[in-house]
Amino acid sequence: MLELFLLLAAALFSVGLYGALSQQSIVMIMMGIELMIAGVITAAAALWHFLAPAAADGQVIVVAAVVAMAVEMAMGFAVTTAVFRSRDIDTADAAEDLKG
Amino acid sequence: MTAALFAVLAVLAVTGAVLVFRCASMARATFALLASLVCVGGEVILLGLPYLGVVTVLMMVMEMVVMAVFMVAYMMNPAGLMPMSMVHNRRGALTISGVVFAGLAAGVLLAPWPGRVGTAPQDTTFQAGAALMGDQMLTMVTLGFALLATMVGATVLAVGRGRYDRFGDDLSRPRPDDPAGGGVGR
Amino acid sequence: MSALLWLLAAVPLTAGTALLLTGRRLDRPAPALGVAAAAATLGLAVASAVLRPEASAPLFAGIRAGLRVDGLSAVMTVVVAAVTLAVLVFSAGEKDRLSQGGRFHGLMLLFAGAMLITVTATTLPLLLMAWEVMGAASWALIGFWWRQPQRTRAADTAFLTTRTADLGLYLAAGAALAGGVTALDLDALAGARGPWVHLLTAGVVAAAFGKSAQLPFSFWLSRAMQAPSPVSALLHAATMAAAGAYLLLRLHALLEATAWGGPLVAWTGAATALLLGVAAAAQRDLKQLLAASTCSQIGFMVLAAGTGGVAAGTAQLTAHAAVKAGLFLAAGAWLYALGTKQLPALRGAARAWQWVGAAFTACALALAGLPPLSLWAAKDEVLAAAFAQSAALYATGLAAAAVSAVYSVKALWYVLRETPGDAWQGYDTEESGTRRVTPLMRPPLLVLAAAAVALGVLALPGVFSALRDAVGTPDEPSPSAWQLPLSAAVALSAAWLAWRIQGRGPGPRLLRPAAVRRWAAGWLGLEQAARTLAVRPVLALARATAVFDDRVVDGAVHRAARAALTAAGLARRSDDGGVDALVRAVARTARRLGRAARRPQTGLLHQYYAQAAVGFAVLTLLLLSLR
Amino acid sequence: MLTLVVFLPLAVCAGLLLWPRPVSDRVCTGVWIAAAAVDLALAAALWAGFDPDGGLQYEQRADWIPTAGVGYHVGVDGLSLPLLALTCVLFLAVAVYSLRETRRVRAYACLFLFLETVCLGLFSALDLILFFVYFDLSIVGMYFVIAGWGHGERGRAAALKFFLYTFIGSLALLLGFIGLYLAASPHTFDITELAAADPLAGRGAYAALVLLALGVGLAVKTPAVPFHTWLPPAHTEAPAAGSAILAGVLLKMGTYGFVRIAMPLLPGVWREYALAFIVVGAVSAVYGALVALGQTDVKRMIAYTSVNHMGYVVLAVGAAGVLSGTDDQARTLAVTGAVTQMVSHGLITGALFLLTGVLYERGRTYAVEAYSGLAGPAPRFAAAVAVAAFASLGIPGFSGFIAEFQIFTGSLAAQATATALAVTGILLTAALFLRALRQMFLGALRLPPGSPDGRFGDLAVPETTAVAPLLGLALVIGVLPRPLLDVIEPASRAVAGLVAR
Repeated sequence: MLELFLLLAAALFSVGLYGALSQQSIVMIMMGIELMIAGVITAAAALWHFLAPAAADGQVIVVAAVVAMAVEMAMGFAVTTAVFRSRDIDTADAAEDLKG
Repeated sequence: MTAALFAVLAVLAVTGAVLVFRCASMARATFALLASLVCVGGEVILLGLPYLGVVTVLMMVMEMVVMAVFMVAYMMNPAGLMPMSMVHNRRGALTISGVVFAGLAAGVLLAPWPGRVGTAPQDTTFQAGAALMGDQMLTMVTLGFALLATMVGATVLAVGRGRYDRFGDDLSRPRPDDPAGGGVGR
Repeated sequence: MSALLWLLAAVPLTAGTALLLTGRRLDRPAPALGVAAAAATLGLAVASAVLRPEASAPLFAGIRAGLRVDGLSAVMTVVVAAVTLAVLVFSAGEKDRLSQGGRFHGLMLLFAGAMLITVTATTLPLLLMAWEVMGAASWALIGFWWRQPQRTRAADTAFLTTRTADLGLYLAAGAALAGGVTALDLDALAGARGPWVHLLTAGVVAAAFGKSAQLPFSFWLSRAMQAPSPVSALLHAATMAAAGAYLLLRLHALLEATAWGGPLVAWTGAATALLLGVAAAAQRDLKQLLAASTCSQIGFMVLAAGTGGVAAGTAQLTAHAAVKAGLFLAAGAWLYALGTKQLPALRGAARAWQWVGAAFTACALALAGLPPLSLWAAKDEVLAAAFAQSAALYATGLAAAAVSAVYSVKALWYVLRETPGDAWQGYDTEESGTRRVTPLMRPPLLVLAAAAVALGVLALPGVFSALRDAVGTPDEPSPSAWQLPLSAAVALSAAWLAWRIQGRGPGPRLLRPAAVRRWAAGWLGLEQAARTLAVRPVLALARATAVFDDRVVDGAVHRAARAALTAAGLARRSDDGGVDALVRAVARTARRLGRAARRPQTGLLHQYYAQAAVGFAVLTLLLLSLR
Repeated sequence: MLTLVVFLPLAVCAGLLLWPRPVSDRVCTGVWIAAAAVDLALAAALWAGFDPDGGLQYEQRADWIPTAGVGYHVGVDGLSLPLLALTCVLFLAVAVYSLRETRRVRAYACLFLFLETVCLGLFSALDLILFFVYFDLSIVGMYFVIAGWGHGERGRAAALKFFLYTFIGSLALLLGFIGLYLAASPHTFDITELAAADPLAGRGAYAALVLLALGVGLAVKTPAVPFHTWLPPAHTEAPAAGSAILAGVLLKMGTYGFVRIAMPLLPGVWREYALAFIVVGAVSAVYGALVALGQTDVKRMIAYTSVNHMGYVVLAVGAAGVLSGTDDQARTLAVTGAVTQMVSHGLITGALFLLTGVLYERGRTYAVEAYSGLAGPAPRFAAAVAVAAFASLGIPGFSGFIAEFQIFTGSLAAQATATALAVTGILLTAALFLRALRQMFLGALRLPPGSPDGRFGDLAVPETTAVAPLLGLALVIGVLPRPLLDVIEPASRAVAGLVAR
């Protein structure tokens, strides 16, 4: 059972990664990242459940992951707003000023 | 029964995830994402963490609603329903994520997972709460500060005209250059 | 007592140096001063001969400078002092020709002092010092008229030849020290150990032969005739030339110490006596004739030394000193008067100046070895000593005696004839003759002639045995009854024969084959041999080494310097091209790498994520593989 | 007292240099002569108070660089006192001779005063580094003399060659000193302590290397044959006074080094390689004489005779190291001969070079063929040169004979063939001097075209007063050698003993 949960987490993580890498729009990238963090939550919960249910560490990781997801979403929108307001663009490709 | 439930939720989650990037419009993508994350919440509840599962689901619903408002505000096309696919480097991304998935799967299948140590307490939420308020207090404090910092940061970034626009980058301008007069102290 | 000996040496030396240093200021009184000093020296010599003083002073570490008058030295000092006085009186007579009197008399006195030290020295260093000073004085005197190049060249030849032989004495000194004779005392030299005694003997013999103009070195005496006549009389007849013989007489013990020493010396002496006698007979110049005869007469002394006849040698030396000095002074007088010394031109010179002629005749007859006179007696004693050694030696000696008779008579024949009418053409060929003989010249001639005759008394056994005791070799063989008349007969017949042949034609050739005569006239071709065998190759070698030194050794230094410069250039180029290029290459690659490193920074977010993902994957693989 | 003698000239030099107001030439030379005279007087006082059998006297010792074991240690014994006196005499003679110098007299005087201090310092030094410092300063001083007052462009080239060549030699010397320093158990540069300790006693190869370094360093300065090619150009281009000092004093530093440093400090290895030094000495003697015979330039000829004379010294010093077949007296004789030769060569060749200076001043050329019959117009000059020439070729009555007789007598036992070969050297020297004398002074009068006023003046007063004392001293030593030999013999017996231990 643990392997199945972990496989699920891996699948979610990979799809999220595919999304983040292939999408141009910042929002879609954020959605990809959301999926990756969801994979992490699943893995954490499964590991907590199958390996160390006595301690609460697993849960703390899940809480952390959730907070991370929330922070990521908030900052994502803030950055998109700021970039949109100053550049009137919403795709990651256009904002490539930090080029080497 | 839990295995069947798990299987259903798992499949739903993955298809939701795939759909997010397959649909042409943003709205559909958002809702696909919402579906996927709700399944994840369900999985967590299934694993015996009802509180965390519910928290995940609630947070995801709020996010998706905000994203919907967000898309209406910014997206050029009305209500984001127009077909739009801005994608680049699809093959590269596919290969990388495929490789990552294969790696992770190999890791999961080959790793000699140890047995369970100890049993889950009756009330896992109490366990989590005691932990957060007990020996994990530092994590709780850090997460707290992180959330506070995000709130402040996001607001400053997102706000249209901040102090810096009005009083110059190093706040050195004597009089703020507001387009319209009036306001505090004028 | 020893003060007398130091005084004997010091008087001539100090007087001589004083005269030399004062330069031209004392030219006028110089002859008088010279004669006075010579007289004083003679007095001192006679006193020291009687008192036999001895003196010594520290010279080097463990080596003293000793002087002693023993039997042999007593005779020698008196002879030297006497002849010096006579010659200086004669040169006082020749004052106007010897314009720089100060320099002349100074050098003559200096020479006399050196000779006196030589004959009285008991240690080798002092002997060598005096020996060399004599050589230098002879150089200065031969080249007295230094404006004429041929005289100075002759002086150089004479000096260098004698100096070449003198090297022997340096080596002898070293050999003696190495052989254990640490005090370098002459009498102890025979006691040198092992092989060193041979080197010691060789050195002494070589030096003696060089100074006494024996066979290999005899040509320098012919060149020495460029000197003024008084010099020839004193140096190259009586004293310096005889010094070599004296040394051999003094060191006869050393000669006996080695098997080959005695015979070598004896045979060289005999050979020189014979061959140089022949050379004398072939000369046309009176002084050359006398010089060659000097070599042959000294040959007799060397023969005596070789065969152990020390007393005989001393007798011969004394007699010869008087005879030859007289002859040279006579020749000098005629040269002063007629300005020539060529025998044909001197025809009738004896008749023109009776006193000079008489003295010359007396001495010439003595030289010929006619019975009552001195050389006949001395020569017989030498031949007796030679006979005791080996009959062949006696025969050669007798032949040499005969030859000496021949050349003496030849000279006499020319001089005694009446002066032909056309004689004046031959006059003033070498100098401007003054056509007179100054009164001062006559007394020395007469004294020397008288001595030449008087010393005949040596033939008496009593006198000769007394001489033997004085000299310290009592058991020396004295001439036996048949030897004296035999030598007398030989001398008389040779003289009569020579007179007859000489009398037949204007210039009859005594020696039939022309080639032999030319060879003899040229002093046996020794000088040419020496020049070609020694002088020319050394000069060529010197030039070659000079060029070698400049080109190869100095060249090597310069090539090293140039190589250093090229190496420096090479280093500079390799430094610029090599190391610096390397540094620049490193810089370039760094820049290229920099550019390459910037390429991943595309600004495209998704590529960053891709890179991050790949990075993490690699990282995890790495971690897994490392664990 | 000794330090006063050494540094008095330097003090006067400094005074002369720093004198604010311009000083006329006569005054400069006057001061220089006065300083040299006073120094000579002090040296004479040293000699008077010197006890021949007392070994090292007038010693003064002070720390200089204590950490490196370098001390200011000076002292005088039988070997160095004669050379000290010789240096004072030569510098006084040169000072008097330079009264006729006209070019930049102030710098000239200061340079020579500096050189005098350096030379005196070297002969009194008893510490290797002190010795080395003076050794190098002498090269520097002489470089400026040759370059500054030499004859034109070739002078500077010759000076540079002289400087570089001898400088490389001094580096080799320094290597040797350091080798010695490291070998000594309490590391020290002090000569007396090193002599007592004999640090390199048993160390074959290392000691040989140290000796090689010392040998090369000193051979370059002596100069011995392979390393002598700097000497002729240096001499021909140097001014007369410079040449006199270069030949009279600087060459002695090399030979003095052998007697003071090489022999006492490396006895074992010196005995082992004594034959090499004998061969070098003999070859130098004969080679020097031969090349001198082949010269056409009179100053170069005299320079090569210096090589010849120094060859004798090296021969004697080498012979002193051979123990088999020689006894103590022979070795002492050899060393005494070597030291006497240094003194006599200094006097005689110094005089000869001053006389060639006189010649150059009047004829502007050193070529032998250019002159003839000079005895006519300049009899005193001719007499002086004749006396100097005969003294140089070793005529008894002069110090040359005393030295060479002792050298040959002492060395024959050690190595008969080499000494026999070297003896021919005096014959070659005789030949070359006589030929030069005959060519230049005798015969009909002929002057070189370049002579400034067309006639050949006789010796001037300063020249006579400069040359006469030198030849006089040589004559005195030649006739009465005992006073000098009494001082040298105990010291040379000590050195011979040191070598034989």
